[in-house]
Amino acid sequence: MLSVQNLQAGYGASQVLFDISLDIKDGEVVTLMGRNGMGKTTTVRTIMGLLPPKGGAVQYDGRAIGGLAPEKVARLGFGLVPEGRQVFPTLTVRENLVATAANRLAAKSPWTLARIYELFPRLGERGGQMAATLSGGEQQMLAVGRALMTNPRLLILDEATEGLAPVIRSEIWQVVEKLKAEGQSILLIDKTFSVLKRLADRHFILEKGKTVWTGTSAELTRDQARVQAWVGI
Amino acid sequence: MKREYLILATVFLLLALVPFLAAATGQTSWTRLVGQALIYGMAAASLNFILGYGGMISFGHAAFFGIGGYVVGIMYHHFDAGTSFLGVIPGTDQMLITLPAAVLVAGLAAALVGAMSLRTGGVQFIMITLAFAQMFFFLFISLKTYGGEDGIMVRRTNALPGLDMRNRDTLYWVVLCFAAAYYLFLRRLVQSSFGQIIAGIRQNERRMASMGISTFRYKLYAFILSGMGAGLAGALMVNFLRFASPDMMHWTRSGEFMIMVILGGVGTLAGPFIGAGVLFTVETTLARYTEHWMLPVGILLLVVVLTSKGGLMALIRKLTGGQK
Amino acid sequence: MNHVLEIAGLTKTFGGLTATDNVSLTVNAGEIHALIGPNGAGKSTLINQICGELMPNAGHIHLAGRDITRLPPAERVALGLGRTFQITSLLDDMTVRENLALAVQAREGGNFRIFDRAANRAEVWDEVAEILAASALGPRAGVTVADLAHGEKKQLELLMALSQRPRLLLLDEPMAGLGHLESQQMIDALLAARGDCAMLLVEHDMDAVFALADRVTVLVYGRVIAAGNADEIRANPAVRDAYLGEEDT
Amino acid sequence: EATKIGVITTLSGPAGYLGEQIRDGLTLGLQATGAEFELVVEDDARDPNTGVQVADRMLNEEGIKLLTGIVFSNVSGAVVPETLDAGAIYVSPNAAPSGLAGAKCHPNYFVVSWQNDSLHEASGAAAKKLGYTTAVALAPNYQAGKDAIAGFSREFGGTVTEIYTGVEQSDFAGEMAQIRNAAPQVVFQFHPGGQGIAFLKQYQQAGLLGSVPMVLSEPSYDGVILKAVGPAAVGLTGTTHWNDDFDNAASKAMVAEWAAAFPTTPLTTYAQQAYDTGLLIGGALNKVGGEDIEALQAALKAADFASTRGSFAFGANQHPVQDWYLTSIEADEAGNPKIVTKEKILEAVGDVYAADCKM
Amino acid sequence: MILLIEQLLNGLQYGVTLFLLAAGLTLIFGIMGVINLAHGALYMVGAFAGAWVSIQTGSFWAGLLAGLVASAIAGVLVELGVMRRLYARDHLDQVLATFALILIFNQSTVLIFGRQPLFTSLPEMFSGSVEIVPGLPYPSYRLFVIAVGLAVAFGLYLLINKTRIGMLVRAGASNRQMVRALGVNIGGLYTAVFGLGALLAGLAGVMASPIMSVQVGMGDEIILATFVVVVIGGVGSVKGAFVAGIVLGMCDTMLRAFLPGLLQQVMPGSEAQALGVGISSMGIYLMMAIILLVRPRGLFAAQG
Ligand SMILES: Nc1ncnc2c1ncn2[C@@H]1O[C@H](COP(=O)(O)OP(=O)(O)OP(=O)(O)O)[C@@H](O)[C@H]1O
Ligand SMILES: Nc1ncnc2c1ncn2[C@@H]1O[C@H](COP(=O)(O)OP(=O)(O)OP(=O)(O)O)[C@@H](O)[C@H]1O
Ligand SMILES: [Mg+2]
Ligand SMILES: [Mg+2]
Repeated sequence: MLSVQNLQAGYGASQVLFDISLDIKDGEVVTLMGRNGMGKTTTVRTIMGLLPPKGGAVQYDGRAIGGLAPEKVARLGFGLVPEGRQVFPTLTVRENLVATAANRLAAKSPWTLARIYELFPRLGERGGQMAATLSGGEQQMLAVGRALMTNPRLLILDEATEGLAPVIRSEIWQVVEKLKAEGQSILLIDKTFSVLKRLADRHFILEKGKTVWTGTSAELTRDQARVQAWVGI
Repeated sequence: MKREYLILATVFLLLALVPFLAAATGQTSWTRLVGQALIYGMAAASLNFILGYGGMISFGHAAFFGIGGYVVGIMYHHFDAGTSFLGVIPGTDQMLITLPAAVLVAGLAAALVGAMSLRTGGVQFIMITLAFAQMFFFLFISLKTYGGEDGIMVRRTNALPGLDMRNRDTLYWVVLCFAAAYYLFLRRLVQSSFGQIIAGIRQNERRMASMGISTFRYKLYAFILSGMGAGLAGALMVNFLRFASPDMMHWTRSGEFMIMVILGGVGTLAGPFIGAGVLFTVETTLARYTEHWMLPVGILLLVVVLTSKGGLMALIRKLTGGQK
Repeated sequence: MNHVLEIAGLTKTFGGLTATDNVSLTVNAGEIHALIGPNGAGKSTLINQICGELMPNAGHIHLAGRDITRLPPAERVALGLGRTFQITSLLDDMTVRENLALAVQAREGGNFRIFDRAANRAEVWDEVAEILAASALGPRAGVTVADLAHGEKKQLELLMALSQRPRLLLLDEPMAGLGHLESQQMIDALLAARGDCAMLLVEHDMDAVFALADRVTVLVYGRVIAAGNADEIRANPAVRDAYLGEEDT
Repeated sequence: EATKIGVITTLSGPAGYLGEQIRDGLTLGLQATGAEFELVVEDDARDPNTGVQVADRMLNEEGIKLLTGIVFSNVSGAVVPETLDAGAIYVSPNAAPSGLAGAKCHPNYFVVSWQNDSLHEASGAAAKKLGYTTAVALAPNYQAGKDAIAGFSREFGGTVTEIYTGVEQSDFAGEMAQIRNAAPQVVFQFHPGGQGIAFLKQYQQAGLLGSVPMVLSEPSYDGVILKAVGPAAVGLTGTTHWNDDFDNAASKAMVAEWAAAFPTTPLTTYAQQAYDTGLLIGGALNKVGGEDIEALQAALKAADFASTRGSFAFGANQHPVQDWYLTSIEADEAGNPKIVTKEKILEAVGDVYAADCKM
Repeated sequence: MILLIEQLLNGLQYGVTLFLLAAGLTLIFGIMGVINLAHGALYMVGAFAGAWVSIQTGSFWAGLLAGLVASAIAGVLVELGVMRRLYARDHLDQVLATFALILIFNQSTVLIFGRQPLFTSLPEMFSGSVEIVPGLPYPSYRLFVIAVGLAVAFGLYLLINKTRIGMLVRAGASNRQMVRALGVNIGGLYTAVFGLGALLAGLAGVMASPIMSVQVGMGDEIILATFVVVVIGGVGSVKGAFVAGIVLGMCDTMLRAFLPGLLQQVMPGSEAQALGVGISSMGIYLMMAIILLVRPRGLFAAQG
C-alpha cells in the first residue's frame, strides 16, 4: 500500500533524513524504531506532506504522493496521531472528534462518536470540556479518537502512549490489537520494545536518518543484540 | 566586536557631516530630514526596547512622545508669558532643565500606564495601551491654555549654554549627539543583566517566573525606561520643530513608530533608526513627485513585508553575509 | 519540622470538577517522593498549586515551615522551590549556555542593573561552566535550544532547575518522551542530585519511579488512595487496579 | 521670469478635498491676474512635521519666497514661524490660528480668509436678526468648537443650550433626540467636513429639518457638503463672507472660470478664498515685477485687488476686515440645494485680536 | 421617558453597527489569528461601491448588493494576495502589511472616486419614521439597521457554534497544520472566512452610507472603536462582539446624552458640557481599560 524509497528530508538547511526506505502492506502493523532524534517523527511528517521531501520517493498504491499537500495525503486515507498530541485546545472534546470526522473511503463499519466513547469512556465523561484543560493522558486518548474518526486506511501512531498511565497504556495496546484484528493497517512508533515486538508484523530501525535494519518480529528476536544497541536498551 | 565599533564610528561621522554635505549639494533640507529621522528613530528605538526585546507590543507609545514634547512646550509657554505652571513652577527655556523634566514626566506617565496595562497581555495589552494614549490625546486636545488642538508654538528653541541653538546645524548636531548617546545607552541596556532578564521574559515568561523572577516588576521597569526614551525624543522634537501639538500623541503616530520598528527590524538596535530614515526619505521623495505618494509607499511597504522576514535589518544582514 | 514540604487538605475545583480533593502529603529533606496516578488524577494540578500558578480553594502549603499558600510564584522560588515542566519550557532562541546563565543570574540577583554587561559577570559564567563540565550536555553548550533533541531539552530543564539550588524540586514527568537510554541518563542525573534537594516526582514510567522513589503517594480522581514505599505500593491491590494494571513491559 | 509659489496643503485623508479646492482656486486666481507664476504643490498629510519638512525644502533649497495653501491651523502653527524666520512671506487662504493673530502678528504673515471668531458671530447675528430667542448650539469638543459656540452666543444674545459632540463622532442620533427634547426656536451647529455631512443627513432623517430651523456658519455647509447631503439641506440658513451669486465682476469671472475648468466639482468658499489669495498675490507680483520681499510685502499689505467678496481690506494684524451675509439654502429645479444670498448682516468687521497686534 | 427610550434605541442602533464591523474583525482577528488593520478599508470599499452604484441606478438595493459583492471580492483578493503569506508570521508583520493595505486602499479610492464625499439617500421604503410610542417618531431606516444587525448576529451564532465550518475555523486558528493533516483544505476555508468578514464590513459600510459621510478614510476612524469592541468582547468570540457592541453603543450614547446634564447639577453649564463630552469621548476607552483590568481577556474570552 505504502512504500518509501531512499527518502531524504530536513528542516531548513539541516538535513535529518538521509536514506529512509520502508513499506507497509494492507492489514499490516509495522513499527519504526530508533533512539531519540533519529528521525522517526520526521519520516512521518514527510510522508504526511507536512515537510517537503528533498529526495527519494513516496508511493501509495503505486502512485507517487511525495510533496503532496497534507490535506490531500490525509484524504487518501492516512490518519495521524501526532507526537505531542496536538489536540485543538479551543474546541471541546466532542468538537475535536467531529470537526474533522469523515468516511472518505466508505468503511463498512465506520467509527462514530458513540464507538469512540465506548473505546475511551473518559472522553465521554469530558465531552463538553475544552481540550486545553484535559490532562495529558486524556489529550492523548482524544488524539487517537480524532484520527480514528477520519476512518483511515493507515493509522499512524507517533508515540501514542507517551505520558500515559500504565493501565491506559495497556488499554491502548489492546485497542491497537483490536484494530489489527479488524484488519487496520498501522504504522507504530513507540519506545516499549517488548510490546512492539509482540504486536507488529515487521519492523524498521532508524539510525541517524537511515534505515539500518528491516525484518519480522522473529528476525528481531534472532538479531536482538544488534537491534537493542540501535534502539538503545 | 572591533568591526562593530568601526561601523558605528563611521556612521556617526557620516551623520555629523550631513550639514556640510547638504550645503555642498544645495540640498539643505536634508539636514532637517535626517534630524527628524534621528528623533523619530529614537522614539521608535525606545518602543523597540519593549516591543522587540521585551515582547510588549505597546500601541500607545506616542503618548509618552507627546507628553515629553508638551513638557517643553508648556515650560516655554510659561517662560514666554512670564507665568508659572499651576501657579508654582516657573517656565524656562533652558534645555538642561526641560529635557530632564520631560524625561521624568514621561517616565511617570509610563509608570502609571504600565502599572495598569501590564496586568494584561497579548492583544489586550495592545489595546489597553492604545486606550490610555487616546485618553491623553483627548486630554491635551481640550487644554485651552496650551492651545487645544492648535498646539503650542515654541518660538525659540531651548537654550543650551555656550551654543547658538538658533543655528540649525548646531541644533542638528545636538540632536545627533543625543541620538548617538541614546543608541549607546540602548546597546548597553540590552546587554545588561536587566536586558537579559527582559529577553528571557519575552521568550518564556512562565519559565522566568519559575526561576524566581517577578516578571511584572521587570516589565514595568522596562516600560518606564522605554517611556522615558520616548519622552526624550518628544522633547527634542518640539525643540526641533518649535511646535507641540496633540498630533504628537495621535494613535496614528503610535502606529507610525511601530511601522518604523517593523520596517527596520524588530529587536535590532539599528533597525528602528534605519526604519525611520527609510520611511522618511521614501515618503518625502515620493511626495515631491506625486500627490498620490501614499499608493507607492503602501505598495513598497507591502513588498518589504512579503519578501523579507525581519525587516530591512534582515535584508542588510543577508547582503553583508550574516554580520551586523 | 524536618518536612521540606507539607501539604494539608489541598482542594482545587474547576467548575464542578474537583481536581485535587483534600490532598495531604509531606516531603522530607533529601527524600524523593513520587506522586503517581492515572491520567487526569490531578497531579499536574497539585504541582501547579505548590508552585503558585494555581490558587487552591482550600488547604495549606508549607515550605520549610513557612506558609506559602498565598505567595506569588517568584517569592516561592526565593524560598527554595524549583520545578520542571511537563511539556518542556525553555528559552528557545538562546543557547544551552545562555539558558543556564540566565538561570544562574536569576538566582544571583542584581537583575535590575542596566549599565553592567551580563556577558562580563564572571561569577555567573564560571558557575555555568562548572555545571556544564559536570553534565552530559557539556559538548552541546553552544547549540540553540530549538535545535536540541527532546532528551537534551529535558536534561537542560533539570540543570536549570538545579542551578537554582532549590530545597525542593518539583518534577513533572521528567522521563516523558525519553527512550531507554535517555531515561537511564535522567535517572542517574536525579540520583546524583538527590543529596542536594528533596524532590516531588510525578512520573508514569514505573521503572523510574521504583528505581528512584523513597516514598510513593498514589492519587486517583484527586484523592490520595495509598501512600508508602515502593514495595507496599506495588503490592497494593487498589493501586494495581486503578493504575498499574498488568504491566507488560 | 515665473515666480515660484509654494503650496503646502492637505491632499490626503478625508480632508483631501479641501486641499484640492485650495490648490485649484489658487491656480485660477493667479491665472486671472496674468502674473507669471509656477506653483510647487505638496501634500502636508495634515501633519505639522511633514509641513515643516516641505517648507524647509521649498524655502531653503528651491529658494521659494512665497508660501501659501495650508488648510489646518495645527500645520500652520508649525510652518508659519518657520517661513517667517526664513524671511519669506506666508499668505493664508484658510487656517488662521488665534496664536498668530494677536501679539505674535508679523509683517510677512497675511490671512485672506477669516479669523475663527468672526465667522460664528455672524451666525449669532443672523439668528438674532431672524427673531429667535432660544437656541441649541452644537460643536465638537475642541478649541475651535468652543470658540464657535462662544462666538455665536456673543452676537445672538438669547438663551443658548450648549451641546458638545465628540471629536471623531459621526452618529448624532443622541444629539437629535436632545434637540427635539429641548425644542428650541433655532439650532446652530458647527461641524465641518464629513461630520457636517453626517449631521445634516441625520437632522433630516430625525424629522427635525421641517420643524426646527438651523443656522450655520460657512465651513458647515460648503458646496461639497451640500452636494453630499442632497435635498436634506434645503431650508437651512447660513452665514458666509461670499457666495456664488455675488453680483461683482470678480466673483462672476471666478464662477465662470471654475465651471469651465471643473464642471462636476462644486465651488466652495475654500476655493474662493484661495482664488482671492491668488488675486492678491498675482496683483502684488504684477506690481512689483520680481521677488523683492520688501516690495512684495508692501504690495500685499495694500490689498489692492478686486476681491470676489466685494469689499476687502486688511486690519492692523493683516487679517481681513470684511462683510458677512445671510444666505438661505433653497431647492434648484432638480430639487438639489443651492445657496441664495439674502442680506448683509455685519459690515466691515475684523477680529478681536487685531487690537493686540503691534506692528 | 420618551427621551430615554429614544436614546436607548439610538444606543442599540449604534451598537449593532459596531457589531457588524466587529463580527467580521473578530472572525479574522481572533479566530484566524490575523491582525487586520485594513478591516476599516473594507468598510470603506463597501460604502463607496454601494454609494456609487446607488447613484448610478437610483436604487439603494442595487447599491447594497454591489457593496456586499465589492467588499467580499476585495476581501478574497486581500486574503489570496497578502494575508495567506502572513498566517505563519509574526503579528507585527501583519500590522505592517495591513497598514500598507490601508494606504493602498485609501489612495486607490481617491484615484477612482476622487476626493469628494459621495451622496446617497435613504431607500424609499425606509425614508419615513415610525411612531413607536405616542410622541416618538423614530426613523424607520434606523430600525431597519437594528433588524439587520440582529439577524446577522443570529446567523453568525449558528454558523460558528453549530456547524462544522465553525469548528474547523476555530481548530485552524490554534493549529493550522494539524487541521490539514486531518484532511481539511484549510486554505479555502480561510479564504471564505476572510471573504465573509469583509462582506460583513461592507454591509456595515453600505448600511452606514445614507446616515454618514461616504468619504476616503472613513474606515480609519471607526476601526479603533471596532477593535475596542472585539477586545472587550473577548478576541474570537462573536457572542462577545455582539454583547460588547451593544453595551458599548448604549454606554456611549447614554453618556453623551445624560452625563453633561448630571454634571450640570454640580458645576456651571458650559464646563459641565465640555467635561461631560470629554469623559464620553474617552468613555469607550475608559470602559475597555476597566473591563480589561477586571477580566484581562475580555468578557467572553475563548479558552486556552
Ligand atoms: N522543527 C525542527 N527544526 C529543526 N530541527 C528539528 C525539528 N524537529 C526535529 N528536529 C531535529 O531533527 C532530528 C530528528 O528529529 P525527530 O523528531 O524526527 O526524531 P525522533 O526519532 O522522532 O525522536 P523522538 O524519539 O525524540 O521522538 C533531531 O535531531 C531534531 O533535533
Ligand atoms: N483549567 C482547567 N479547567 C477545567 N478542568 C481542568 C483544568 N485543568 C485541569 N483540569 C482537569 O483536572 C483534572 C486533573 O488534571 P491534571 O492535569 O492535574 O492531571 P494529571 O494528573 O497531571 O494527568 P496526566 O498524568 O495525564 O498529566 C483533569 O481531568 C483535567 O481535565
Ligand atoms: Mg519523535
Ligand atoms: Mg500532568
